[in-house]
Amino acid sequence: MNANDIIFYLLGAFILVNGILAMTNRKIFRAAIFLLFSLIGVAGLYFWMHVEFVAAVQIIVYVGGIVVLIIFSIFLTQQTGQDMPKPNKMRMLFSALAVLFGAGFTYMLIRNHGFIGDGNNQFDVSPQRIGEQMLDTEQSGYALPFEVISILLLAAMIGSIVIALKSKAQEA
Amino acid sequence: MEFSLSAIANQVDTWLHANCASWLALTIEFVIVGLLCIALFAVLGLVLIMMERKVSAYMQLRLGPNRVGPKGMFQTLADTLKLLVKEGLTPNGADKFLFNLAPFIVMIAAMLVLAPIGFAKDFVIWDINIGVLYISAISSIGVIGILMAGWASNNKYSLLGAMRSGAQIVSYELSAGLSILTIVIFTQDMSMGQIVASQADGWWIWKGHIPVIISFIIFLIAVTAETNRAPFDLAEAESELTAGFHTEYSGMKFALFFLAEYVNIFIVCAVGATLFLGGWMPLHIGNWADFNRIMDYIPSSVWFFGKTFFLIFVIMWFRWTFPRLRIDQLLNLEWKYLLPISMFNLLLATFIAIQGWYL
Amino acid sequence: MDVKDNQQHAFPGDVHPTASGGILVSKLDDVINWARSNSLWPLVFGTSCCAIEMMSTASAKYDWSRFGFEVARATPRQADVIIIAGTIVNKMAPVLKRLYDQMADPKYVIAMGACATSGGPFFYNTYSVVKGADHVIPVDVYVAGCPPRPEALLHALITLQAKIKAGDKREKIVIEKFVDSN
Amino acid sequence: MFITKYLSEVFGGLRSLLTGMRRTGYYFTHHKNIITQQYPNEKPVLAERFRGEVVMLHDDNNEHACTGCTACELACPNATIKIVTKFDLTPEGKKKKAIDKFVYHLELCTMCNLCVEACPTGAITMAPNFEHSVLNRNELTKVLNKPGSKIREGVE
Repeated sequence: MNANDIIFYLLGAFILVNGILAMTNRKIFRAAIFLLFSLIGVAGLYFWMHVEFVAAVQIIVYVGGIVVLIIFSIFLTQQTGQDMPKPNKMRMLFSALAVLFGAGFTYMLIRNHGFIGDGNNQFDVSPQRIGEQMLDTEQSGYALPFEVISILLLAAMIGSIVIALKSKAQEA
Repeated sequence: MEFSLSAIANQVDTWLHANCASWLALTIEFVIVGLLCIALFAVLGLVLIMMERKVSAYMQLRLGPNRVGPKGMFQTLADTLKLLVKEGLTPNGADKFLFNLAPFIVMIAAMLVLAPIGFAKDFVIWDINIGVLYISAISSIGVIGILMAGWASNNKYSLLGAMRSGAQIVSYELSAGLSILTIVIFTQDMSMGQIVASQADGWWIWKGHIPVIISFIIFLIAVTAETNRAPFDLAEAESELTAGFHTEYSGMKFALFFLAEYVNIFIVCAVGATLFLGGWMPLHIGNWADFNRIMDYIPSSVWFFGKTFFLIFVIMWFRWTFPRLRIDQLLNLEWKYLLPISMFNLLLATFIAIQGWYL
Repeated sequence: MDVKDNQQHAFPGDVHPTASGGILVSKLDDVINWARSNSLWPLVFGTSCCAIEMMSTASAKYDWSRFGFEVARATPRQADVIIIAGTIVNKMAPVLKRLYDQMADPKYVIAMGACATSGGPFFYNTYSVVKGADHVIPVDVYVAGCPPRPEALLHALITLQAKIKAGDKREKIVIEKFVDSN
Repeated sequence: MFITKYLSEVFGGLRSLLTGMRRTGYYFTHHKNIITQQYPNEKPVLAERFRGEVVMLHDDNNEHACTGCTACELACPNATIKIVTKFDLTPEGKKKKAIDKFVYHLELCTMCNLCVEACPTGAITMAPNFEHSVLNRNELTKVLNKPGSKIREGVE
């Protein structure tokens, strides 16, 4: 086991411990913070894999965007300082079953296929290359998914505007 | 012999690799870099706070600190010592874990941003190939620290200040990012080293025409807002919110926030100097060979710190000239003025870059 | 207990030099006292007319920033000295006490003007005024005047600096003077 | 039109900001405008009528002009002055009223000058002294007549 492996296992442990803490913590704000650490750990994993662009995007989108959004919604709702109620037994049972099934399927997939490493972990991740591939319409291009995602986001924005308008119309 | 930071760094590196194992040398280098960062932060805290107090004094026809030590030079040292030995309170109703964690999050975020900044020629901690994106990514972690501090204090002023601060930073990050993108379009690279290298024949502020000048102004305004400084210091407006998110902090924990504010100013000004004013590149004018040679003789670190401190001075000039904005004025400025202008500016810059109308 | 007898005993918080290794501690104490005395951040607290004089002390002509006092903090957590600039009425007294309690140690108090030192013009025939802020919180320096000039406030701050540099405790001064006058 | 209004707002705003910055920049570079008086080194120039504290005038023979008539005590709105009298024996053997202690509570005084105006003999006056900071409040209670002082001959 060399230093590289040690770093990987440390990062993995960091992500998992923070994820478990985020799930089990009864204080909702603390849960959000542990989720944040878990996401930062994932970004660290990307850095470890030398895909800096994805790592930075992970931090911008998840840490700078989504977690801030979660924290803001926690702030704006009431009783943020109080402990969450304990979930009931049946729900816990079924969640545990769902988790077990998920873990089992993943394990089956990994066991059947394994990890295929090509021994060459240097990819070309220069931003220029990423940009070209993102707007490429050829075989390996991502123009179509890119556009589909933008349409989804546009629909979400229009939806939110419609929701905002509706309440105003009711007031009038 | 010419003074060069990179030569010293290389000497240390070769000496370490000659005398120890490779992994040990790497570890020692990590420790040295960390210690240098901390030392830089400490020095920056002392120098910038003193500078701010003197600048504010002279702009208000005052003298400023001049009694502690020669010309008042030890004033900030006394402040730091006092804050070190002052009682650090944790309020009873606070979330103690997050309350004590928050200042460190803010500090660590500020420290991480330091990595891709080139302090002198070939003197950079980690010239990552997405430097600019990395900086805007890491600087968004600092917001979490502020939100954490505001919430964990169990104080309504802290919470309001943190929310204001968070909203402000998140919204001004848009126009700061768009103005940084202008430079990325011109250089076609996101690495800070490449951006500096592209300015060897002239800084972007000179050869980038109108779009770069507009984006430079927008960048300055946006980073002033992002660092929560006056005239955008609504997050800690004394008359409304006591001290915003750090209302409940005292002693060393408050000093960390105070330090982080100044370190953040340094960082954004260093980024601005790198992107728009050529980083450590000396000033060259066209064909004046003699002039250029004299400029080359000045060490690159002096150029970098000179430009950075010039931008810091400009931001301090803003602070001691303009009154504080209201929250609606703040949001109007961002969403009605800075964002549309920087979007059109980006289009203009793209057009110019496609046409190749720059040197 | 006799007052003179009392003086022989150590007060709570007093550190007496020991036979061995006392020098280092006292030198460190000197440095800390130097830092504390040169970095007195006042709390933004003004209840009446003396506050106007306090503000003009901060202004360009008098400029208390020369001594490093200009970092006026709005939150008591970060302030070192509370300048009671104005009348303390009975309704304000609990607030003042609370602000003082919220301040982090070490904390100092300056009573500025007649009202804060003794009630001043409201000493007799007034039901609503606290007769001196030292009925509520311990005061380090008293400044007379109604209101004192900005220079008088500066003099008070310099007096407080001298007191901190000397390492004097509030109780020690009171006892010494009491012994002297008897 | 909307766009011209928008642009004129932007440029007007920028111009007004630059005007402000030019003013502060001027002050920053022109240090001769600094108006700070360095108090402990430079004593302030006080007005002639400045009222800092009440003092009793004593001449070279340690004599004052206070008869102990308590006019000042009665005139004081704050009860700042308390005159303690005693009876001296004159050379003729008569008892004569004189002051024992002229107690002056500086911490109560608002420097209103009414006592000085009420004094029929001009024994007290206002001194231009403002450095009244003390560490102990008792020090502000003063006895104005110097120890051993007597009333001047001929003052009634």
